[in-house]
Amino acid sequence: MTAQIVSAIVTVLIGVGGCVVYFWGANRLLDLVFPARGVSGATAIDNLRRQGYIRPWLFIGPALIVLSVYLIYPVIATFYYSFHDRGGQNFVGLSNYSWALGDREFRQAIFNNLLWLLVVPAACTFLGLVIAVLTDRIWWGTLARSLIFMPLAISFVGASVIWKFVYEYRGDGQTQIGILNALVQFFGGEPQVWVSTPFWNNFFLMVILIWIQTGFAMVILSSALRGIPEETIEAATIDGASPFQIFWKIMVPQIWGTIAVVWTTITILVLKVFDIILTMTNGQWNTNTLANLMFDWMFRGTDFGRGATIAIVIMLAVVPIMVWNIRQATREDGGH
Amino acid sequence: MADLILSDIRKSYGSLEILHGIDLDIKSGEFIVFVGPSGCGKSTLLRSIAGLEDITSGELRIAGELVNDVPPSRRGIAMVFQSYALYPHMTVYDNMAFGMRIARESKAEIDRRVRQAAEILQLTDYLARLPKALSGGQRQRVAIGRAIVRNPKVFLFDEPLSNLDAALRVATRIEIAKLKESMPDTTMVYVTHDQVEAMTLADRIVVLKDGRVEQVGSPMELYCHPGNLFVARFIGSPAMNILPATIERAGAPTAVRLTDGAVAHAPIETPESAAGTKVSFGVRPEDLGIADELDGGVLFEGKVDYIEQLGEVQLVYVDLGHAGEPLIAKLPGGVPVARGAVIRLTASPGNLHLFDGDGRAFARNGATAMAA
Amino acid sequence: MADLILSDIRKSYGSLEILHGIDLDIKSGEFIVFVGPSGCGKSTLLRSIAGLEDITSGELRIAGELVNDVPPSRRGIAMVFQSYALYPHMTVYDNMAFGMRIARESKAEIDRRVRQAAEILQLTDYLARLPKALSGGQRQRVAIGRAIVRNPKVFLFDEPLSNLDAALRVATRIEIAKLKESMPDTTMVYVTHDQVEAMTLADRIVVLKDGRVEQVGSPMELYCHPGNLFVARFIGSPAMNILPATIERAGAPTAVRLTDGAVAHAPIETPESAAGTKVSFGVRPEDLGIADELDGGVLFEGKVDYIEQLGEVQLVYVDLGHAGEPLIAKLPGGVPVARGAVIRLTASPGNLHLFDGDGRAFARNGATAMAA
Amino acid sequence: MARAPGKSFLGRFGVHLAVAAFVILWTIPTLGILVSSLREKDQIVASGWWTALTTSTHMEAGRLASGSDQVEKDGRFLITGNLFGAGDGRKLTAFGIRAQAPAEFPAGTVADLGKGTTLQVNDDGSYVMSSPVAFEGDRGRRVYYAASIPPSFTAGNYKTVLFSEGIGRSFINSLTVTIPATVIPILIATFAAYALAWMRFPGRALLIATIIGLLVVPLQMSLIPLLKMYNGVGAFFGVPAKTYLGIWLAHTGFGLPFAIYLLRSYIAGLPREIMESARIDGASDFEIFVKIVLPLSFPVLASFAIFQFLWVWNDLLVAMVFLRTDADQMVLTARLNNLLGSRGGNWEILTTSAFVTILVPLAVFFSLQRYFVRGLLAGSVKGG
Amino acid sequence: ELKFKPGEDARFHWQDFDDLQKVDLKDETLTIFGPWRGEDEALVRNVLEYFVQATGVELKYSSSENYEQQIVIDTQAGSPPNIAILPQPGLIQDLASKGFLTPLGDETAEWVKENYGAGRSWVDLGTYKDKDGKPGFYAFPYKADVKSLVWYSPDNFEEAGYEVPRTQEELQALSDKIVADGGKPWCIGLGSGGATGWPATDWVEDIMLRTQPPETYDKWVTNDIPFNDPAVVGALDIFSKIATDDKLVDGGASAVAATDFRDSPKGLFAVPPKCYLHHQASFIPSFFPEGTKLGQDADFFYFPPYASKPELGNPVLGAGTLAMITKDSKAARAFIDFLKMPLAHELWMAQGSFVTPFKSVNQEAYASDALKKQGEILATASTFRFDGSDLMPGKIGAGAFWTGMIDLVGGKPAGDVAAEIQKSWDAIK
Ligand SMILES: Nc1ncnc2c1ncn2[C@@H]1O[C@H](COP(=O)(O)OP(=O)(O)OP(=O)(O)O)[C@@H](O)[C@H]1O
Ligand SMILES: Nc1ncnc2c1ncn2[C@@H]1O[C@H](COP(=O)(O)OP(=O)(O)OP(=O)(O)O)[C@@H](O)[C@H]1O
Ligand SMILES: [Mg+2]
Ligand SMILES: [Mg+2]
Repeated sequence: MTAQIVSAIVTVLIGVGGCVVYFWGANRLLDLVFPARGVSGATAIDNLRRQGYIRPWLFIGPALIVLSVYLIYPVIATFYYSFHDRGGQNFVGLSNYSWALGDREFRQAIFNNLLWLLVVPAACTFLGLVIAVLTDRIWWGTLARSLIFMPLAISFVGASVIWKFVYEYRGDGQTQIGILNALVQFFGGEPQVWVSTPFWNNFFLMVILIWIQTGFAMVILSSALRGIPEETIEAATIDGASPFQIFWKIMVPQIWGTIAVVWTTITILVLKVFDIILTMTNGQWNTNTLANLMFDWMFRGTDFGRGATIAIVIMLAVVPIMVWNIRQATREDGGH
Repeated sequence: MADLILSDIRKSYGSLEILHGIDLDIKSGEFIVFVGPSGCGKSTLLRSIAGLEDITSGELRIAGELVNDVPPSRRGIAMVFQSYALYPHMTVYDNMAFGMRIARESKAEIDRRVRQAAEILQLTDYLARLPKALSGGQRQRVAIGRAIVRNPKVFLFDEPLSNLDAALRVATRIEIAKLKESMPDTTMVYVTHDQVEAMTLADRIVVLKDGRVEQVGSPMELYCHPGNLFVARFIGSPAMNILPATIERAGAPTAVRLTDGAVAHAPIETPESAAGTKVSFGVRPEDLGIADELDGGVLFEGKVDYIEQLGEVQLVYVDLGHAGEPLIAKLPGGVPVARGAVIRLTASPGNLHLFDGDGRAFARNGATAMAA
Repeated sequence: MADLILSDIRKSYGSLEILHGIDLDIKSGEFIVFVGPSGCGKSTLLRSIAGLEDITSGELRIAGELVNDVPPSRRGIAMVFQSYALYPHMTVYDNMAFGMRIARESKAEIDRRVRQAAEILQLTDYLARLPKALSGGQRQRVAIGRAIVRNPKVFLFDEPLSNLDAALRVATRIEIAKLKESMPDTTMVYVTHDQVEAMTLADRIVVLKDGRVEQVGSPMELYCHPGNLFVARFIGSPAMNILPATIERAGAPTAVRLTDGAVAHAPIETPESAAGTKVSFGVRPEDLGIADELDGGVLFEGKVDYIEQLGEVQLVYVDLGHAGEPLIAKLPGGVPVARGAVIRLTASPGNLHLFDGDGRAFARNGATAMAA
Repeated sequence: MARAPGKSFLGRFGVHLAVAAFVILWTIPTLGILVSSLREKDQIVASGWWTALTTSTHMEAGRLASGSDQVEKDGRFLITGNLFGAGDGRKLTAFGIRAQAPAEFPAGTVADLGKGTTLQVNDDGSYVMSSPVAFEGDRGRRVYYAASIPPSFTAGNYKTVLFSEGIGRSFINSLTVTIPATVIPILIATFAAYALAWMRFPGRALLIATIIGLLVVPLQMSLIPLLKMYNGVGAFFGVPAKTYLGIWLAHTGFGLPFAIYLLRSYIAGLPREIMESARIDGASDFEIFVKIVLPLSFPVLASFAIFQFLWVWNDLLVAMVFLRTDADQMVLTARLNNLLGSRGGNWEILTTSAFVTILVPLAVFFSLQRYFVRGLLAGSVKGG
Repeated sequence: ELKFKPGEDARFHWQDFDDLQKVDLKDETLTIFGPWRGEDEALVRNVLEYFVQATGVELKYSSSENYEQQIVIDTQAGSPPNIAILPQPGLIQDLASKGFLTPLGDETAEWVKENYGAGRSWVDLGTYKDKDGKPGFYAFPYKADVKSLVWYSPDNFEEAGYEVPRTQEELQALSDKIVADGGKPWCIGLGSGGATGWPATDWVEDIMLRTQPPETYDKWVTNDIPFNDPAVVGALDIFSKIATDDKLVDGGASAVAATDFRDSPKGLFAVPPKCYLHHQASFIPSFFPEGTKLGQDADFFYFPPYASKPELGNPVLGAGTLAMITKDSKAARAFIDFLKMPLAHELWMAQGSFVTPFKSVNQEAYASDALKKQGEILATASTFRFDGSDLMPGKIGAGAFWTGMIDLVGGKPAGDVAAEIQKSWDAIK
């Protein structure tokens, strides 16, 4: 065991150390190749300029390489597959796309995805924000946050078990082991099969993701909240603003950037979500989403062409967010 | 009606006590200025009044009501922060309008008052800008504007003018004075480093040092009758010259002998017991004059060390020969003095100050002093 | 050797031009002070010199070298920011030591210099604190300390003293003056709102207005010979009184008639063509005196509107009867004036100023004026 | 320290109440599996977990000893025994001999089974069945009874999970995967984020947008091309395709877009004057990054670290694809997963392993919480 | 550690072990990827251990919750295991058609035909078309499940005086009697998380085999007759009549889709019983309450044929896992050969939860009577048919069919359901 631990530690050190060495070394090297200290003024300035051209790339270089290999290359492969047949061997033109347009399941998935996109990011961000603010200054805030964070730490499989015990349905008159139905029964209602109630079952599934992701929003937003200059809140207090007004008019606008980040991230996550659907309903009872459909075609239908086509559709859905973010980034530039 | 009563206010950060029991009685409608060295606790005291800091002990009453636990928004105050505390996401206009919007004033009224304040503070051109696109002084003006558009019972200003240029400073100072005049019932508490501001605006000045009140009084009182050495040196610029001396004859007037032998007669009453004790002798630079021009005898004689020309006046630094700080004299700009030349200075007896070994001023027969 | 040459520097934010072509020639070792109303572009100009803002056009040379594209760190400058810009996660000590650590100075040297600066700025007790536990003035001192521990060719100060109390301000000002003296080759560029600072520290003062240079000159030059109305009003506090007048007789001296009939003779040369034109007549408050005490005839007569007591002097606001701002006179504190009483004022001809319709000063026969 | 907005008692009380409500709502489902993980396998699906905390009455069936155990006494044949095991906390309240009437007789009464056969079952589960004729058959008679069951919990599930073979090794493997897979992306992303926020170079905005776009790439799409590439690289260099390095980089790649996106937005918001000041102090970009940006970004680094740690820790798919499945490299999730039956009905294992795996991320969360400092930037600049 | 000491227990063909020892695989590695996890994994490892001990091979077995996903990824990416063992013929067909499988050869096919009960059916099951459309034998059946079983509690039957039915008609009568007695005949649970619906497919397939000739079944599975053929719709209808009748199922129709298939048999053992009958495959006892003894507390009977259709004989629906070579090697071949030895089967039979159609195994090796009985059902089957949904393309058999079943129990008419499934099928052609 000790040997294993030692070898694990060595492995970890090599991994992390290698990374540190790169950044430190590359910068060092740049300084050595184009020295700025201890050379004549003009050369130094020239060298500095050269450093200025190169250094950004040293900084983002590793990121770019990793991103290209691990994401861009697969995207290209996906793109390639989307024009090919199930095995990825024969070119089939746009037929996968035209199939998608005509497929009832695909349209259903798009509709559901829209529902998810409308509800989940908004709910997570809002709840996360509210909780972050409320827990910010109470003495047991850390504890409360940890409890709300906990769902995030539970694996999807664990989460699906948890929700099984929430939504579990037993026939009317039997002992309910799902707490929701137990409550319904307790208040004299009739137990429901939550996951198969048409249309609304989407929302019951969303609840799960909201339950998980609120912790995510909360963590990020609560670190942002702490960056708000205290004085602005004090000033608003003196201006007579109520806690609500301070929240909406002073705090929220100041962390707007972070809210946007959280919102964007969860939106994208929603586009990709399939674990919940897969484990809870596998898209049955009209709860399918694009990502699950993609998964289905990839690994159940083993049709790479169609799977890839759906993946491309998912990726296209993010274009508006990208455009919006480009705008945002260029605007920041002006302000700086 | 908003009088402020502070009784034994203490404030600690952790184990570090910053305010050591402040007692203060501010009458409704008074204009109070806090002065004191940097870090003495002015901002802390102001923030405690505002309710932004929990006071560690003591009682704070506004309009008779104990407000220790009343939230800032319910204390009826407006405040200008030393660090501005502008809302970074709001335009100048919105920054100023915020408080009134919260109070649900009518649109028209808000607009009227914001524009009026912007006019006064020369911010009209910047109303649509965000704080980050403003210069330091402009930001400060927005902070002031934000306070004056509101209609509080108590105004709190923390160094509101420190980033403004002289002209604007005078103008704003006058505006604040006018504001005060137009609301005789509004109490104002004002922190400043600027002597002129303190002198011109204050009904009463509170001098703080290391979290304690040193003296409270009207500007003239503090200037003419500083209660102790600290206040004497703190009020007036350049500071009062302080020299060691020995009481030669106690009583009224008192005769003191300076280190270099000159004897000064001050219309100050000292107890008999004080005779022979070491005291501090003080004279303000502006009360000094060239000896032969004035009636009194020569009090100081020394070599001119350095001259600072300030236009209408000049500051003359005189080396009295013995170790210690140079004596500073403020002489009219026209008086010809040359660096290195010997200069003889004197002052009228009414302008002399005496402090005992603990730095406390000897009581002076006020009236005589003023007349002299 | 670090002279600074600015040629036609322009700076725009988007479409908004802030600096409209600044030309300036700062000699190595000079102490230059920028003054100007809030928002006129002082900070922007300073930041452009530092290299923190890309100038939109123009050339900036430090020690002869074109530095438009040189990064700030290579310009050999130290800067005190108007907004402090302290490193929030470092103690006061580390804040000050940071630059030297980057420059790989020895530990001992760093310690020595930091402690020395802390001593000067009275920060020794706070060396281990984080910025957030400091008062406004203390923060500002840290910002100054950070600049003075380094050893740059050019010092840039953006209102370094605005949050300090009078005593500390004087002390720090003197420290800066000493610092300057101890490094005769170091160029200093200093932005301030404080007249006294500008007057006492500057070798030359640059007056800016709306992104343009109005006048450059030594303090006395600006005080005595303001080049135009703006400078005249801007330098000196309270500002120079400006009154409409008509030239009655051109030439040298010039006779001007004021609105209420009084005629003043100023030793100023005006071209013949100016006769009969409307001009602005200026006189500084401190140059005014009670008429019967001084030799000249009565220039102004009016009712005392308001008196500001400043201790050794008093500001008397005189209502001249016709519309317009009141005339301000700075009289010795002892002169008995009463609110509401009629007062007659005059000034010596050498202290009178005349500006043409565009606000430009008429050339004065300098020597005569000074002598008079 | 300034106070919370709204200082009145009611205001503060309301806050506590609201937080408590959220916490309860959020915790109930989790509490459900926590309780479930402490229950017996059969109990989990038999009754709601909330009833586990109280004594409940259950209808159960038991089997009496078979005829081979009978003794003859006073001319009657007796079968005696106890329906409950030793040390069982259950109490029998009633019993019956037909499934349709399982609680026909109160405990202790003698039930007549006809033909002279009687059965008496006491509340401690002990029974006596007696008959004038010998019992036949080797299948014991079935009896039904109502038992009141005190709250009963078991640590057995945890024992099963925690002492399963190789779990310690897998724990170390998981850490070996997770720590670098958390630290490396942080390093790479922070540098990139700084460059994207504060350095000028052509194509910056486009890069930012691309990175956001890459957030959406579905993991499942990447696996095949990547594994293909790994195999190719492995074959080319004659090294194994499945290595720790490989999975670190894979997790790094998948985590990077979010890391860069999050960090950039934070770093771009740092006060510009601080950077300028450092620049004037002569600090290079590298120094500014290390000495100013990194320390000031702690809160956001901590948040990202928490998430990345979580994802990697809980990941099964990527580990299964990029790591071998032998003991050397099998991660904790995979190990726990293997405890599940092929048809995945082992709720007790699922619930228990959910809690076993949650502990490390929670510890990470707790320890990183303290970097969520308030007012990190306080006192640095004035204005705003 | 070997579970049964070689040579000691007469139930086993120890000769095989000796033969195996002649195969030398000392420097070989063999990676096997299988569906068994948890308890099953322990069992299979025990079997594999003999192979390791005898041949000296280095063997790595692994499984995963998402093994379908993983095998696709691994084969596609070019790093498959040597042997993959999968329960889905549909998936295997796909792998074969993409050329990822190595044919096992005609002699193996022949061997299976000879040695397995209903051997032809098993050979057909393991035969798939390769990349070029050429059929070959790829998948070797190892470990079977019998699906045509109905589980019940002998005690409950005894108490209520019910008899095990021998025909569908008797079953119908029994069901009516139970209803008349105030009980519910069936426990049906289709819930299975993402796979919800599959238990119903077994019902339908079993009914198909009892109402239609096996050829029709085969055509149905390959879609040579449409899904909405009256033959299929008829079967759907029979099932839907049971599942949607509140009187016939525990919890009522709405509970059918919602109840987890793993929880549903527990109704048999409730006090008082919630139901008396449960149709499920041979694996289900692992979900019976702890302590339930097979044969004593629970038993099963063969889902009976219709007396009115004697020509159909005793059809058996089953499933099983199939081993294939995904990366050829000497060890992989040797492993397939190992599976041809009775010992490989007996070792697992003796540990329980294993049924095999291999005729040469010693039936005494079965761990229980129940298993032995299942083995008999399998061996005496007149027709054996593999689970149809597993034979259909994944998108249908593990998709549209499931969804359709949920719609069906939700009350949608059988015809509509069938048409809907057929539409999906058309879409993937
Ligand atoms: N980012 C910006 N965008 C647009 N305008 C700006 C920006 N920053 C400053 N300005 C404007 O530029 C002008 C000059 O600003 P600057 O900070 O140089 O003034 P300043 O002379 O230093 O004033 P102060 O004495 O008040 O600090 C001001 O009018 C200000 O509003
Ligand atoms: N959070 C804190 N923790 C510890 N000490 C603090 C804290 N905030 C302020 N102080 C200390 O309290 C003292 C009083 O601070 P305060 O801000 O009231 O001074 P001030 O009189 O307003 O000074 P200035 O004129 O420089 O603004 C200072 O010495 C300061 O260092
Ligand atoms: Mg302060
Ligand atoms: Mg400025």
